[in-house]
Amino acid sequence: MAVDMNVFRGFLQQVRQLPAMAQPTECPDTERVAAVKAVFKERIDAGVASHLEACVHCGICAEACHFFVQTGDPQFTPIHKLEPLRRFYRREKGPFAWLYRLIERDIEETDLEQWQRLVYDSCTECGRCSFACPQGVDIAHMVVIMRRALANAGLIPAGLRAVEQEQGSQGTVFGVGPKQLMAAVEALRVRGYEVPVDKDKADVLVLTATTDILLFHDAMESTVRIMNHLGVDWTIHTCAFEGANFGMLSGYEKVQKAASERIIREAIRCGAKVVIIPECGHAYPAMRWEGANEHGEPLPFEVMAISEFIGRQVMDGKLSLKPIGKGRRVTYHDPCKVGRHGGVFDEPRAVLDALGVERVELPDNREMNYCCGGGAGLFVIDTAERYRALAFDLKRKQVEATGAQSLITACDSCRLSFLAGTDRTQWDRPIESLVELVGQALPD
Amino acid sequence: MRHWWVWVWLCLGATLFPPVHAAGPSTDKVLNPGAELWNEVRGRQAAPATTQVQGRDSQVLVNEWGEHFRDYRRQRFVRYSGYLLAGVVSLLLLYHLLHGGLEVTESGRKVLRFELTERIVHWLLAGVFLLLTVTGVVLAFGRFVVLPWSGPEVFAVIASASKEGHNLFGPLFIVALLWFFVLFVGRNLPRLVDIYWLIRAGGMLGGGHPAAGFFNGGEKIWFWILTIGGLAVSTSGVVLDFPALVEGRNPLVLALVVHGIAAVVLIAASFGHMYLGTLGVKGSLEGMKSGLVDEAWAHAHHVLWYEELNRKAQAESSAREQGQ
Amino acid sequence: MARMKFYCDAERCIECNGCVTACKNENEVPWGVNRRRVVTIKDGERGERSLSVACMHCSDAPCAAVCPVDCFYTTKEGVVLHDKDICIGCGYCFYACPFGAPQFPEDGAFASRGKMDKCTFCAGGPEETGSADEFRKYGRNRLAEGKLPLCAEMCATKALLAGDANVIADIYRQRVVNRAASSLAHGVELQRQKFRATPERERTRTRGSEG
Amino acid sequence: MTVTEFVDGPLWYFALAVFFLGIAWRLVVILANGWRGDLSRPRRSGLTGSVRALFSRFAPAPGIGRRIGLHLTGGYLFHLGLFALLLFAAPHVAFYAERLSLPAWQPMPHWAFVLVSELAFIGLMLLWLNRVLNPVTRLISSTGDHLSSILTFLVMLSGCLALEQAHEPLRVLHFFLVEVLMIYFPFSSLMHAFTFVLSREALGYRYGRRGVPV
Repeated sequence: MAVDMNVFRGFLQQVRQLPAMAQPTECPDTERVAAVKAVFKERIDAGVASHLEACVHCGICAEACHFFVQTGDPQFTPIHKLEPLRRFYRREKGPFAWLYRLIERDIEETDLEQWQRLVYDSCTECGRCSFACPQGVDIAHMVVIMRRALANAGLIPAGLRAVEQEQGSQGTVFGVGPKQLMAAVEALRVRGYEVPVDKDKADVLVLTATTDILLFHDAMESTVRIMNHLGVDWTIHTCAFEGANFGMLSGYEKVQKAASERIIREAIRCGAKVVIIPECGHAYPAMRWEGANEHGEPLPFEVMAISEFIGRQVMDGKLSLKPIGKGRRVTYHDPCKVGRHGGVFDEPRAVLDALGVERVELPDNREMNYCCGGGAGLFVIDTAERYRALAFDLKRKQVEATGAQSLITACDSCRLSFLAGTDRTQWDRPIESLVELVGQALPD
Repeated sequence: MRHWWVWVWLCLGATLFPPVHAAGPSTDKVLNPGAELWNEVRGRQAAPATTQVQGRDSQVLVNEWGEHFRDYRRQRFVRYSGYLLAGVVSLLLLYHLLHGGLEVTESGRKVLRFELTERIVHWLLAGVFLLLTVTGVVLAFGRFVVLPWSGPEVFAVIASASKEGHNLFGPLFIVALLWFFVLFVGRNLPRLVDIYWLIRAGGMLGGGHPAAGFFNGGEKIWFWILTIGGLAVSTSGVVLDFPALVEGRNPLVLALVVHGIAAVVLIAASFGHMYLGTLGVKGSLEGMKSGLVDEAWAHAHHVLWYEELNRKAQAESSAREQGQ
Repeated sequence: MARMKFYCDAERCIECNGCVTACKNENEVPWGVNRRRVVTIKDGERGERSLSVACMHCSDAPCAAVCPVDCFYTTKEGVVLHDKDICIGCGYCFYACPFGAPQFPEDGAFASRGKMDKCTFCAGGPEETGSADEFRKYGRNRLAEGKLPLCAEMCATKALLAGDANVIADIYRQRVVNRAASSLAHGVELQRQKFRATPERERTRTRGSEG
Repeated sequence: MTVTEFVDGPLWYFALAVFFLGIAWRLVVILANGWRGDLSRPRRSGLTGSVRALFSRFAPAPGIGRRIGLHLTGGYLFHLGLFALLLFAAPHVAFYAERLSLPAWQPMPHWAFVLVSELAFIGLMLLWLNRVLNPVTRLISSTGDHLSSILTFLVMLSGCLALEQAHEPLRVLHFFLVEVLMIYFPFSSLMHAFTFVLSREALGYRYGRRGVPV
């Protein structure tokens, strides 16, 4: 087991301290509703409008949501989390706005507080509901809009706000800056690995994540070893190494744009053809799908998740791995942000097959996989702890049903949630990272 | 056994129908050739008649059951079922005025009594039952109750709609009834404790609530009335809805009699059920609406079920503790 | 006022079905419906008799008693008629009628029978007398034209009689008397043989009771 | 002017106008919001995804089916029944031919008509009961949703009661309720009959580009 549980518990303690570190927001109470509406107005396009129009309130989305499945509490019905957006649409943008202004209540201050809990604490933007909706209503897409609106109104929950503010003001997450990165790099160099940092020109720009530097050292080590083994021209950049984007998670666009712009600028400067995202779930869609839109023009490089990158190498026959997993029965948890939101399903499975493990699928897998419960920033929202536990219990049951000996994933966020869950329930199955396993299986 | 249904008819209708044709063959001194002919016509010698006209019972010259049917419908069915329904309603009213509804002090804690599917099927059955009752009552009693003040034209529209609605909704009742039966039969099998409950008349005798499981004796009786009565109305209803299934008109008449009697019994019993479910026992309706009942309610009315529930909850929590 | 009745004399009916045809033609009754039919008992045996039956226009009509919508009414001529605009096609009248007079155009699933149709004594219905609606729904109103039902008018043997009950009764009484005279002349035994092939046991008992 | 004349004449044309103009207006306003472009590099074709989503959503998502048996049964019975009745019930076919001057086509036989109505009824009742009894749908349903259910139920009920076509008032009642439904249609969630296509397209396009089978 690569992770020192004591360090992990310390990290958990640190996360619990986060709300105290949050700064007050600038948005005055009286302007919150207007701030929310401004974002709604900007973000509602024909797609969102048709989603809102097509919903028949059938309630099937609830049956897809891990929080509802575990509690049966109707508050967690995904479409219910969009009530303010729907109300705004009907009153101010819909085809019968004149009618609904007469019969429907406007959004009020108190509504926003209630929905803050619903879209932050009890939604991981996992998108399983979007995939269950018979009308094709993309609820997750609209939760993102809800979060943007609430963020614009200064209503990000304290824990998440603290991290977002840190990234916005200092450019660091959990206090991890260039200095901490270099310390980690030095540690690797001491162990004999060559780590190219701040190269002027490189084909591949590799990002890393705070969690890898703080907790999952093996993941970083494996990444370095894999890159060196493949012999690619790669680099890590001290100015643009952080894949995590708490601007996107919190919904605060200014910080999101700044965080992704920093990487894009650096990647363009060093002429990278590929930017590799570490095992950090949301970092993938933040760069892969939203990066270009924040940047304002198509990106001149390819964006790949590390699991996707390794998978491609394996599938193309460029990377052969030692079958270290013979006789082991494992199951793979598709991180929502990489799988359901990213389309990376086959690559990690190809890697696992190359490792020679007996791969069993979870009862719900691939695009219908259940979320870990800690995604979309829930891990740093203290009030969401209860919900994370619920989601873990569901996942645990599903893993036990497969009879797998360990649970493998390719997302730090999932890994953190699972570790917190195993720690709480004293579960005996290890949580493993795909990239770490590959690191162990590299030919000598 | 060509005329098996006559026996069924006789058994079922014995109390309702006095023997009519006691008169034997003519004892007149001089035989009237015409009388001989009409005896023949009435089928007393069971000689088959023929006709070139194709149709239901076209070959039957005189329909012997006709007068019985008229007598049953006008003199007995309408009158006695009217008495029965009015009697049940006034009894319930009297009981409520004298006794009032049962109420227990709420504890505020809720337990799940009926699953969503169970509630949906219950209300599906109840809804269809209500539609059938309203339309059926219009057909049976409308001429005497509605027609006098609505006038024949308006009533004809109501009655025609009722007839079509009744015929269409009937099969839905069968579907709902079967589904309901499958869901609830397990909890409605008679047990010893139910007999005790019935002897104590559900607590009206001897003071205090007698113990009951998930369903008490009374509820189980209602369930079986519903099942057996439902079966009777359903089978007879199918015959009436699909007349091509039987030959001649007598099976249809028989079905109509069975249908009417069973339906009236069901409706009368359902009045009791509706009273107890709403005014009679406070908190019951909530159990069928939200599925949740108050713990105090569960303890007061279904103590054995409540204890079992607690035992299960305890076993589960201890298992969870052991698992951790 | 006259009270209208049919009488079918079984001694005269020759099962020609002329009445049935006449009725269908005159009233243009719908397919599958026969307001009148001829029933033969002991077809091809000794004692064969035929009777033409339709609505007998009962004085105390069972159909009217059981009808759930009360669509029957009796005219001042004693003709039992019904209102098709009110009829719901339930079939109760057919169950109660001693003669099987009420007919339905259909016998389909979900008890779809259509409106009941029966002999009107060629007296139309509640619609305006002589109107096209009346003809479409109920057939010809011959009574209003001062004519009797066509079935009886067409009867070749004058077996089927229609008209004022008193007149018909008189005619029939006359016939019975005439026949009695003729049977006395030919002997009762012969006559009985013709009516009924009585089993030996039955015959003995009947004879015994005759004294 | 009698009620019958009013329902058959002016109200019918008014309902027809509101129905078509309302639908057109609503769709136009939805589309007038424009589509936000996406500059990211697609993994697969978004178009394929949107075509796929249009059809794939007729079946429950994998793993969801076992949790929504009631929705599925009710939904399919009701919708299939409704379309069969709308298009192939003999009185409706005759109506289209007479009032809308469409060429008449082969209607379904009476027994099938009745059978389909029964199934559609069970479906609608199941859906409606679920809406009222399921805590989830009870929370998220608006007055409009209940109104839609009730109106649809009344239209179907009056249609069944008028099945015999023997009593003009019943036909007029059915006709009147249909007109009310037609007038209500563009303002209500019944519009999902059209908007579901747009919604599925949007979702299918978004995820199709990402290479996720929707």
